[in-house]
Amino acid sequence: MPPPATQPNVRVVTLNIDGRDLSAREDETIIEVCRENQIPIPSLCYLEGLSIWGACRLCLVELAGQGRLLAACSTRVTEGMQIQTNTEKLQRYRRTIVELLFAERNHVCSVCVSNGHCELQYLAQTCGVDHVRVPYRQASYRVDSSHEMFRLDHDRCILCTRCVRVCDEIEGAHTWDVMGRGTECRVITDMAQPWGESDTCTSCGKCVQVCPTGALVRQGTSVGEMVKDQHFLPILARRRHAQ
Amino acid sequence: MSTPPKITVATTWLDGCSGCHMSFLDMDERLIELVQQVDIVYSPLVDTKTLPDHVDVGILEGSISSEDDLEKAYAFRKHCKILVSLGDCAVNGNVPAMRNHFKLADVVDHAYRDTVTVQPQTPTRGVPALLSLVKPIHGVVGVDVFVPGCPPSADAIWYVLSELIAGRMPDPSSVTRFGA
Amino acid sequence: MNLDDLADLAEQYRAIDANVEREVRVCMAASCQSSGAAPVMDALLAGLGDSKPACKVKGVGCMGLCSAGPLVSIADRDASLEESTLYRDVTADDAADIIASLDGPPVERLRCPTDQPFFARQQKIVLENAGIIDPDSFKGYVAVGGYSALIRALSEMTPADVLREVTDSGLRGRGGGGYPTGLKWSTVAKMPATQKYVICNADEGDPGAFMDRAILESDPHRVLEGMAIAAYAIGANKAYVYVRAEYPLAVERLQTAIRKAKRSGFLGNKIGDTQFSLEVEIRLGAGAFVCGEETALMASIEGLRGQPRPRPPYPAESGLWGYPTLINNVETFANITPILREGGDWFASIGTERSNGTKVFALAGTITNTGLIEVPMGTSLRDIIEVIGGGIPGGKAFKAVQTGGPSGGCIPAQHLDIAVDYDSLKTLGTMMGSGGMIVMDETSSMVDVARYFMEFCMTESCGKCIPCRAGTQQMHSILDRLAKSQATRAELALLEELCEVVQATSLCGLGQTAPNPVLSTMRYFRNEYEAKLGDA
Amino acid sequence: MSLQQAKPPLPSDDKRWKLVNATMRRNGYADHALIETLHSVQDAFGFLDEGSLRFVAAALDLPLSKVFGVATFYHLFTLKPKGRHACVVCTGTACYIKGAGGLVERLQERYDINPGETTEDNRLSLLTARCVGACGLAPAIVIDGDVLGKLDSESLIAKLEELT
Repeated sequence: MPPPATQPNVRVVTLNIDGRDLSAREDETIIEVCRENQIPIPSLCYLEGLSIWGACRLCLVELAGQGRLLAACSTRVTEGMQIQTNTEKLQRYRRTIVELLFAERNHVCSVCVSNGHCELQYLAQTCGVDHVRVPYRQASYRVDSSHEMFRLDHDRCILCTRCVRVCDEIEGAHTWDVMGRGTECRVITDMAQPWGESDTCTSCGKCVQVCPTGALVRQGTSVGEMVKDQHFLPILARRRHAQ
Repeated sequence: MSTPPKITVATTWLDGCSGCHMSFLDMDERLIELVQQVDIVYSPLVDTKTLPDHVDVGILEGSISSEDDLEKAYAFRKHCKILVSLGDCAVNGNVPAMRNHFKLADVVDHAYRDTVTVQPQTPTRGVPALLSLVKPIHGVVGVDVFVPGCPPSADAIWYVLSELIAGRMPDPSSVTRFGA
Repeated sequence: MNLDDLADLAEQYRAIDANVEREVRVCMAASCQSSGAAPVMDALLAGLGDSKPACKVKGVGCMGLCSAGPLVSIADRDASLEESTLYRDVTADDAADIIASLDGPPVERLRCPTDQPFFARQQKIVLENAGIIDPDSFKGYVAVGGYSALIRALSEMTPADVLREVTDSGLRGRGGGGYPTGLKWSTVAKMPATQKYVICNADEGDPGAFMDRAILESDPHRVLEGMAIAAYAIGANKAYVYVRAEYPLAVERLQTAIRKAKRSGFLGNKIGDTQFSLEVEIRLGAGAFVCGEETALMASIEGLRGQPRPRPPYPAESGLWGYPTLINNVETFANITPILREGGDWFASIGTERSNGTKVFALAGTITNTGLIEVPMGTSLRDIIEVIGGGIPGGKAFKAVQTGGPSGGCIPAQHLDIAVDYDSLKTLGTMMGSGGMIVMDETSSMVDVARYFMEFCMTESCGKCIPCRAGTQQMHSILDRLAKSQATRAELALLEELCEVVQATSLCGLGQTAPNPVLSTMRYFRNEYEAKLGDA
Repeated sequence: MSLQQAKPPLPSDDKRWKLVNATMRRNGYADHALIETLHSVQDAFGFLDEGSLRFVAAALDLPLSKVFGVATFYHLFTLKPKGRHACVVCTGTACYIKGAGGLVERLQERYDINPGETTEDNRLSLLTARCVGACGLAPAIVIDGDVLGKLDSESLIAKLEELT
């Protein structure tokens, strides 16, 4: 569930991010404070309005005095934190993680409907991934075009579970989930049957809009045509929690 | 007026669509400026058909899909000081590598038999043997500069070459990306 | 109920077998059962019949030397294992000879000396009842003083007293990390909450580790008593034991123990007529190593995919269903009863400065005495392997010992003299883990070993975070190519870099420690990696 | 309109469903009883088929995809029926050091199946397990629930051949 509503007696803390002194409410996470202050932090699974998943590991930051890296999405700020968001080490780790993602599902940007509008592609560029050192995994997946409005291409999926969460937390249908484990994981609708045969899908399309890549797209889109629109999410999330 | 010594450039295309070379030509009038600074010593775009022993910059388009691609990549690596992977096929396998999901024999059958109505037959003579796995260039030889894009824009290629001519290592991620 | 009442009860239970002078103890733990202990037991029971009323055949828990099973010990009542006559590799055909020997000289051909270092060098705290009492007998446990620590805590101590005793003992978590138990308990105790939980982590997943299994199979009530004391100290009234489904015998004995303890008022409502209540439920794992990780384990109890979640918040703050939760492993809980009985200071006097008490280790691999041992912290590896373990069989040379399971590393011969505790193992690039020790001789290839553990981590990765899910797969594929002498030097460098990234960025302990077997074997056996390079 | 989900009828009058139902009832049909319930289905029927997963989902009022996700996460659950006999080779570390890998390879060769698969005549399923905790008996084999230790591949195959 997204974080609960602000308590009236919530305190304010000061912290330092990348040399900038900032103040924040103590119930905020590092990534929220960074976004408020235009400090770029890469992330794929995090999306404002959805629950915290903490799986893409791209938002890891360094905290002074702490050996372990912290995920900015799941760590709340505390008084006096000294945070570095973009050290050489973090850049290197992020590059490797993006490479692992590309190699895992054989992403081919040039023929992807999300080409030019894809968060993974954008991250590769901003993280300086100009090639992938590890070999592509070459697993074979089928495209599911059974739904009359949408299409699922596992080869573009990065298992961020945004679709699973938006379907469960905002739409309330819980059509999506993840099956299997490890490299065998994949997103499924209902009992892993074709999407078009799902009894629970309301065809609301929220999953498509929050998908960061070309894994979930509208039918009929061609290369580069799939533009996602996520403006509905913070609004719906707020209203859900106001209930 | 003394002109600085020209750098030598060799290019070739492996398994790809030659679109990256077309993009190269898209530099238009800048090509004139370019030929004053570089000598293209080997390329499908020029007549020379022997790779010289010592080349400053080698540019490879396309992925490694056949025995012939493999030989060319080895030759380029051996004779070129700096090797550039140009375009997504060279950088990550791109479309040619999409056949990697399938068995090679199935791919060949599909292309030359299943979908052919008149005299289906698999070519064997005069064509290099296909490798079972398509690889990017750096999957078989070391690469110094990666220029992703499908194809990389003429601007991106111009930037990369300008930097190399100036003796600097370019960082193409500022001008191009996968699928660009 | 107070301590006097319990002592009366214990006396009553002891009186049941008042006429028994000699016990024929048959190990009925899993390993001996696998080697055929049940037919031996049947033959002994049938053979003895009513012929010798002063002798009793009794099924007991693990005696430790699993490689010599089925084990049978003939002992005077209350005698320890070392004081008994121990028989090894017993078959049903030997029953008659054993029964005949009860009034005469022992059966020499079956003897397994108990003065050998394997037995003599051990110090048993956690396993004090193992191999002596009948694990299915509630009365047997009470008769040897069982549940007195719980009753004492409830009748004479405040929760704060209990916390102090556990803190003073310096006990550290036996599941692997070595987090101070007293601190963990105090943290949960301090949390203001209407509901708290205690969880016993019995999801012993490290391949080559069977300590927890043996404890549960040999002395289940001790674990329940430890959990009840913990629940009292932190203010919980609900507890779960999360056990691997692969341990059916342990589950069965635990179920029996819970049922009997509840019937006798030592679990359930108003324990010992106090206001303290505790419900204990068993939850079965379903074959997922990652569920040994605290947050994944809790997800599994909640009926979800066993995927870890980011920490903080720690379970002590927000655990099972969001409530403060104390998770300790089996051996940790098994240490609580003696700590309360003998005092925290007594416990602190055993072991090394920063690692107190004893540790149970499972010895396996190419070692003469395969089985379970308990030694004080600080015992040298050489003592454990060469003296207690009896060294390497077949005249082969020792090469390395692997500790800490897939999260640990390999220790080479030059470090055998290290005194084993949490901190010393860390300096060698490995860890205590739950206590599995796999001994390898000169014929083992360390690249193969690294590949084996990486394959384990790859198939056990839950798939949630990308560094672990895809990183272990890529590392495994490089190790596989290395093992086949196909990998290049560049791939070896990439392997090292992947190790660093996966270690630093993975979400949970499984991923963070997955590179350890590779890093430690590279550290001590780099030459084996170099020799395997395809472009060498 | 009632939002209360009606409890679904048992899928058939097979008595084993009563056992499954008892597990759910004991847990108050709570959603967290899912794994316990799947255990009881598998204990009763040997595997989890689509019908049983749909029934469990309906009875515990859980989304289908969640049930399927859980059933496929845990390796102990199987969605395919097993053969009449099951041979589990322990591939824990101790058994690995003592040659479990070789045993698996030999069985694969002999019966032409991979771990997790069943022979065509449905006689034998070959499985592997991560440490059955019988390290003293390494390499350990579990045939139809009985643990056997210290077998070489030929004596193991001889044992398997005895099975009907």
